[in-house]
Amino acid sequence: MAEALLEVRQLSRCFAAVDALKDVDFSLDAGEVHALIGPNGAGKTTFIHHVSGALQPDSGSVHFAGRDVTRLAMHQRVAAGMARSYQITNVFRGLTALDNVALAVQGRSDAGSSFRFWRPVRSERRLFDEAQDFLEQVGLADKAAIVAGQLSHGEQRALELAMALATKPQLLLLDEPMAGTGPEESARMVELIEHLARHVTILLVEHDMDAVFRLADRISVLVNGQLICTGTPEAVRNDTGVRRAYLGDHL
Amino acid sequence: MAFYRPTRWQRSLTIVLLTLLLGLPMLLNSLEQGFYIGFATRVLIFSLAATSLNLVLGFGGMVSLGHAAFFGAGAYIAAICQQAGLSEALLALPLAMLGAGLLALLIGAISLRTRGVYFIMITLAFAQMVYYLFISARAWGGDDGLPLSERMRFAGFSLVDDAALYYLALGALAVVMLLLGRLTEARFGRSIQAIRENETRMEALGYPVFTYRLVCFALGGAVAGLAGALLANLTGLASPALLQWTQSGTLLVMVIIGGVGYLYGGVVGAVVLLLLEEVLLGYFAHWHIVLGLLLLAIVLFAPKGVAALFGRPRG
Amino acid sequence: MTQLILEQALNGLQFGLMLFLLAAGLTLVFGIMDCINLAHGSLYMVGAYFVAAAAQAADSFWIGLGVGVAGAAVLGLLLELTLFRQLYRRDHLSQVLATFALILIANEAVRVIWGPAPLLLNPPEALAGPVELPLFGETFFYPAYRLLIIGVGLAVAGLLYLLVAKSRVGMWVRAGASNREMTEALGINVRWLFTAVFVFGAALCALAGGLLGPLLAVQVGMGESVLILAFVVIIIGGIGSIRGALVGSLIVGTVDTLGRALLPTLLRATLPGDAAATLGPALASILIYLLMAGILFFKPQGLFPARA
Amino acid sequence: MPSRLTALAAALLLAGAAHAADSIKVGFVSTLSGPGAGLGVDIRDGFNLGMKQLNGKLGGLPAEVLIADDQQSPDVAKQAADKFLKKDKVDFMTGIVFSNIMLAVGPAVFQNQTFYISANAGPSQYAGEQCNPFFFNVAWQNDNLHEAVGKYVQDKGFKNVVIVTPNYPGGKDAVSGFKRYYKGKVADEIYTKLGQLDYAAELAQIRATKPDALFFFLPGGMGINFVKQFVAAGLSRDTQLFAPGFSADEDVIKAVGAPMMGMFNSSHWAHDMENAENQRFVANFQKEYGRLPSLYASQGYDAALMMDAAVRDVKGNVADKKALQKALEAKRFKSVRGDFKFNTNHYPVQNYYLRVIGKDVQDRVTNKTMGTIFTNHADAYVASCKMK
Repeated sequence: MAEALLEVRQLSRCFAAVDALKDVDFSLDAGEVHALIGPNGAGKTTFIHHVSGALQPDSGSVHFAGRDVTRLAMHQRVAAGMARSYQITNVFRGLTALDNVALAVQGRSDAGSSFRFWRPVRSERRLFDEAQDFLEQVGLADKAAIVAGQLSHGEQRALELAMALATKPQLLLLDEPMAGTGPEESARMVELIEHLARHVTILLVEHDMDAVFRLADRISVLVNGQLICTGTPEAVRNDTGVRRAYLGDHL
Repeated sequence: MAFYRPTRWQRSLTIVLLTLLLGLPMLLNSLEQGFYIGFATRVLIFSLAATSLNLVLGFGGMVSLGHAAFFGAGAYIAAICQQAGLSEALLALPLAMLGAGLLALLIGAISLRTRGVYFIMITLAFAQMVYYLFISARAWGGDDGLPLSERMRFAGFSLVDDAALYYLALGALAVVMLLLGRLTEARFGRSIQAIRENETRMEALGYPVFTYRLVCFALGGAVAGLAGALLANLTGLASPALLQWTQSGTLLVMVIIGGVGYLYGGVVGAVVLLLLEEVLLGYFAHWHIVLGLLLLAIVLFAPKGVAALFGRPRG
Repeated sequence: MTQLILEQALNGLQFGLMLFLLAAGLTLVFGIMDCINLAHGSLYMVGAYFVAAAAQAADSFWIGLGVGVAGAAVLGLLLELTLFRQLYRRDHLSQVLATFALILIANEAVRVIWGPAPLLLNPPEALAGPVELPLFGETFFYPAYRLLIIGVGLAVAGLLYLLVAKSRVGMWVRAGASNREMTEALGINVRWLFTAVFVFGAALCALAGGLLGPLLAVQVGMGESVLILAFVVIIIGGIGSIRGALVGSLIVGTVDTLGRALLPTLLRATLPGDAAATLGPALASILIYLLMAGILFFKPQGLFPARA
Repeated sequence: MPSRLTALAAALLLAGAAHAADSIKVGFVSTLSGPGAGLGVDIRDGFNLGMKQLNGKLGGLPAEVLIADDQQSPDVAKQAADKFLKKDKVDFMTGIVFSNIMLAVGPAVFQNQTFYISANAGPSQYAGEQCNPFFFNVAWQNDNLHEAVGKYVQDKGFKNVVIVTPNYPGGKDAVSGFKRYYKGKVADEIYTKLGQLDYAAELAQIRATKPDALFFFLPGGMGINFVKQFVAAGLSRDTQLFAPGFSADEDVIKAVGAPMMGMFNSSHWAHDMENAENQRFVANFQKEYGRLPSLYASQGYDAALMMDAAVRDVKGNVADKKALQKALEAKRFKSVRGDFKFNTNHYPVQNYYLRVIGKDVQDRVTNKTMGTIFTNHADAYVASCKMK
């Protein structure tokens, strides 16, 4: 089986006597779209926080591209090739869409250090051209000059995706990209993720079952901080344990 | 928030002002008012100090209530250099900047681990610690501060004449404003402004947020050290009063009056405050009451400050 | 030697308890309203001036103290209703500027009303002398007035502890400190809770000002230096927690006093002459800041953080 | 907006340009707030009483006194002095209380060739190698009063003395002065912070060393608090208090009262001195301000008389610095403390008396002159002053 890009071993974390995550083992192969589903409060976002470095585990470890990144800060993991989007849209509302993505490009280690004090950024054409490409990839090419705060909710989700892509990640952590989007906006988002999946590995946390079953190569189910099963979409759909703990009897 | 962009006519206004200021000493001497050259130098120096705080507070988003520690440290380092026989400003000023910058690096490294109200109070407490350090060393003059026996020389030219020190201060302010103007529009400037707006998002884009803030804090400290060294030459005394937290409060007031996050916020704030003080002191001994009421009015009714009229943020 | 240690320990306790009177009000205003109040020192100063003026007018320390504390409470009420209600919603920068402006106004107003020279405030006649206690064979002298201060400090600490830990109002105060939004959601009239806390803080400041007046001097600007110590106390103790304020103030009080008293003699015994002379006072004065930095390194939220 | 600012500044300057040629301007910078305020206020009142008696004229010319409060900070004092020297172009300056402030302001005054008539601060530096033709002291050299107390404590045979003084130039002069004449054992030298008000820690230390005598030099509010706390701590029972005149004068007595009874101190002036000039001064001062004058007030008064005599001597031509210096050195005025003359370093050579605090005929707690410790006593630094 392809060498695992991301491996989480025995990850545990409790918040004041509440076991948010308990001995979670999880692995993600390069090129795969691996979905993580589970009822509200199962610990999905907490899990992503631990993978992205926003939170530190009580025990267990996180390995990325063969390296133990457990103790690395978030910005170091991003530099190592791991990018994330947020459950609640988190963009620079006062900046134009182009500036938002330009910041992401500027932050990349291969795009030169940002400790530059003399040359105005406006004169760095290459930076803005690259940012424009990423906007095109997410279908926001014509919205470059619009202030992010005035974009629609769906467009802001797409912008956040563009910013994550602009860091040229190997692994993309998507935290409920479809949250709060209307039917045709989520359809466009699914197409987008399908297109992205061709050249980046994706860990997808999502409630929208149609999107999950359409996009995911593999699915893991998290309930009360514990991973109860991992497998192909079909296997998970028929697994009795999942059915009882998560989907109830009607599925 | 948007990235700070100076308005079109701001550049031409600066050039006009600069030429006016170049002629000021001659004008003052012709009017036989030599005293006001020293006053003008004081305004230039406080503009420099307030601008250094504006870099930390306005662009870096860090509410530091201990900035006077670096301002005073610069003054003391200049006085100590002079006491040790080094009275060449070309060496002493960079030394003061280096010393104050390192002090800022040290205090920043600890303080920047905290956020919000804790950060405000810790910078306040550390500045008070620096105050006690300087006044308890008898070699540095204890409570009375450290006098400079005479003013330094700059590249051989004696600064004893007020106009000479005035031009040195004007030159220093002009250079710093030029560099700050470039910095805010360069990559570093955009990064710290973005960090000020949304720290977690920048961390998620791979920016080592702590390091950026620390560099910004240290740069602000270094420029404040330069202003302190110049002030020590003007007054001939590195006085402990410079290190007191009420001095940090005054610098903060200047930046807020002038306009937080505007390139000329520090300069305008210093000019307005010091001119107001000079004019009002003549007529109203308890002018601090007027200043206090003015500040309250600004907080309650005009939070954006005076300089908002100059560089409206673009977009 | 034991007498020296005992006397310095009592001095530390007295200084700590006075700091507690200041820190208690400050930490509640901070914890509940998340409002940084630089003018807390000015309340302490104005309170001391009220007490001194009233004591001179009524020619009695006790009446002066009562009138002074009441006056400061009224002033606190006025300030809270007019200015601080606007400030609670504002960002910390505006709070810093507005309260700094208050300091400027307070210092000048006091200079206008009572003049630049310090006011005279004598302790009550009965307590002017020392108290003699037989101890370890010799008689132990300790100023009676300072014992009074320790007594009042302990009484207020006890009262505050009961109020905050046991009473219903105290429960609201603690709830407000840990989560203000939730407290409002639970239908507690938070507006009046804020006012009550602010006024109570102002009264405590005046009490501290009045009690310390005879030991220090009732003069312009007396609030600024003690304000820093109050800040250090609530940083150490943890913002919003009365227990933190009490423990923090006792730590700062004893460490500062014992440091200032014993360190120079300690250093003189170990280091050569002049090094001890310069190092002693320097180390003593920055001792509490080193202590603060140390505590924060291990517990960034202070010893007893109200906000979990 | 900024263009209007520079216009405003220019207009302001023109207003200040006119400068009356034929009047005398005196720059009076003193400590009028903080713990040392009592001293500054007394010097100012004494000086103003002198001006009132000279009905506002110095040497026949109309005089203008500009007053500024230095808030006991060298920084503020320098700024005020700078403004008096450069903007108002004053002819004389006086009033500074503390030696650290005097040393900070001195250089600018001497460089500007303006005469400084010190009504209080007498730092050893300006008596010794840094003596300056433009500096005159009409009060004393800091060490003198301490020397007098040192001599008295030595004569009375005290063996184990503790010295308490603030950590500033005046304080260091006090210790060197006291030890110049007191040869016994000094149990401890305690340096407190200038402006410190709570002496609990120091008093506990003093109690541990059990001295038989305690010499303290703490001017103004500092002295008031120290004595009150010293008595409240019950130390006054077995330790005799000594102090120079300026820690045991009217300002401290008024605040502390009865506990000061029996305290010995030294001074070059006392309000019960018989000479006519002093009787008139004490009577007028009480009539004007309703309180007994302190020695600071007497020095402020003398400073005014001295300026008047010198200006009259040079017939108003204060521009001739050499002549004015000669006139000042000639000291053609009668001081309230009886006669004294200036030494080559412009410091006074005068008598120092012993005083004790007791009740006077009107049952007021005040100083009573007991005897003379030194006659025509010069300071110890004049040898190293090379002023011609």
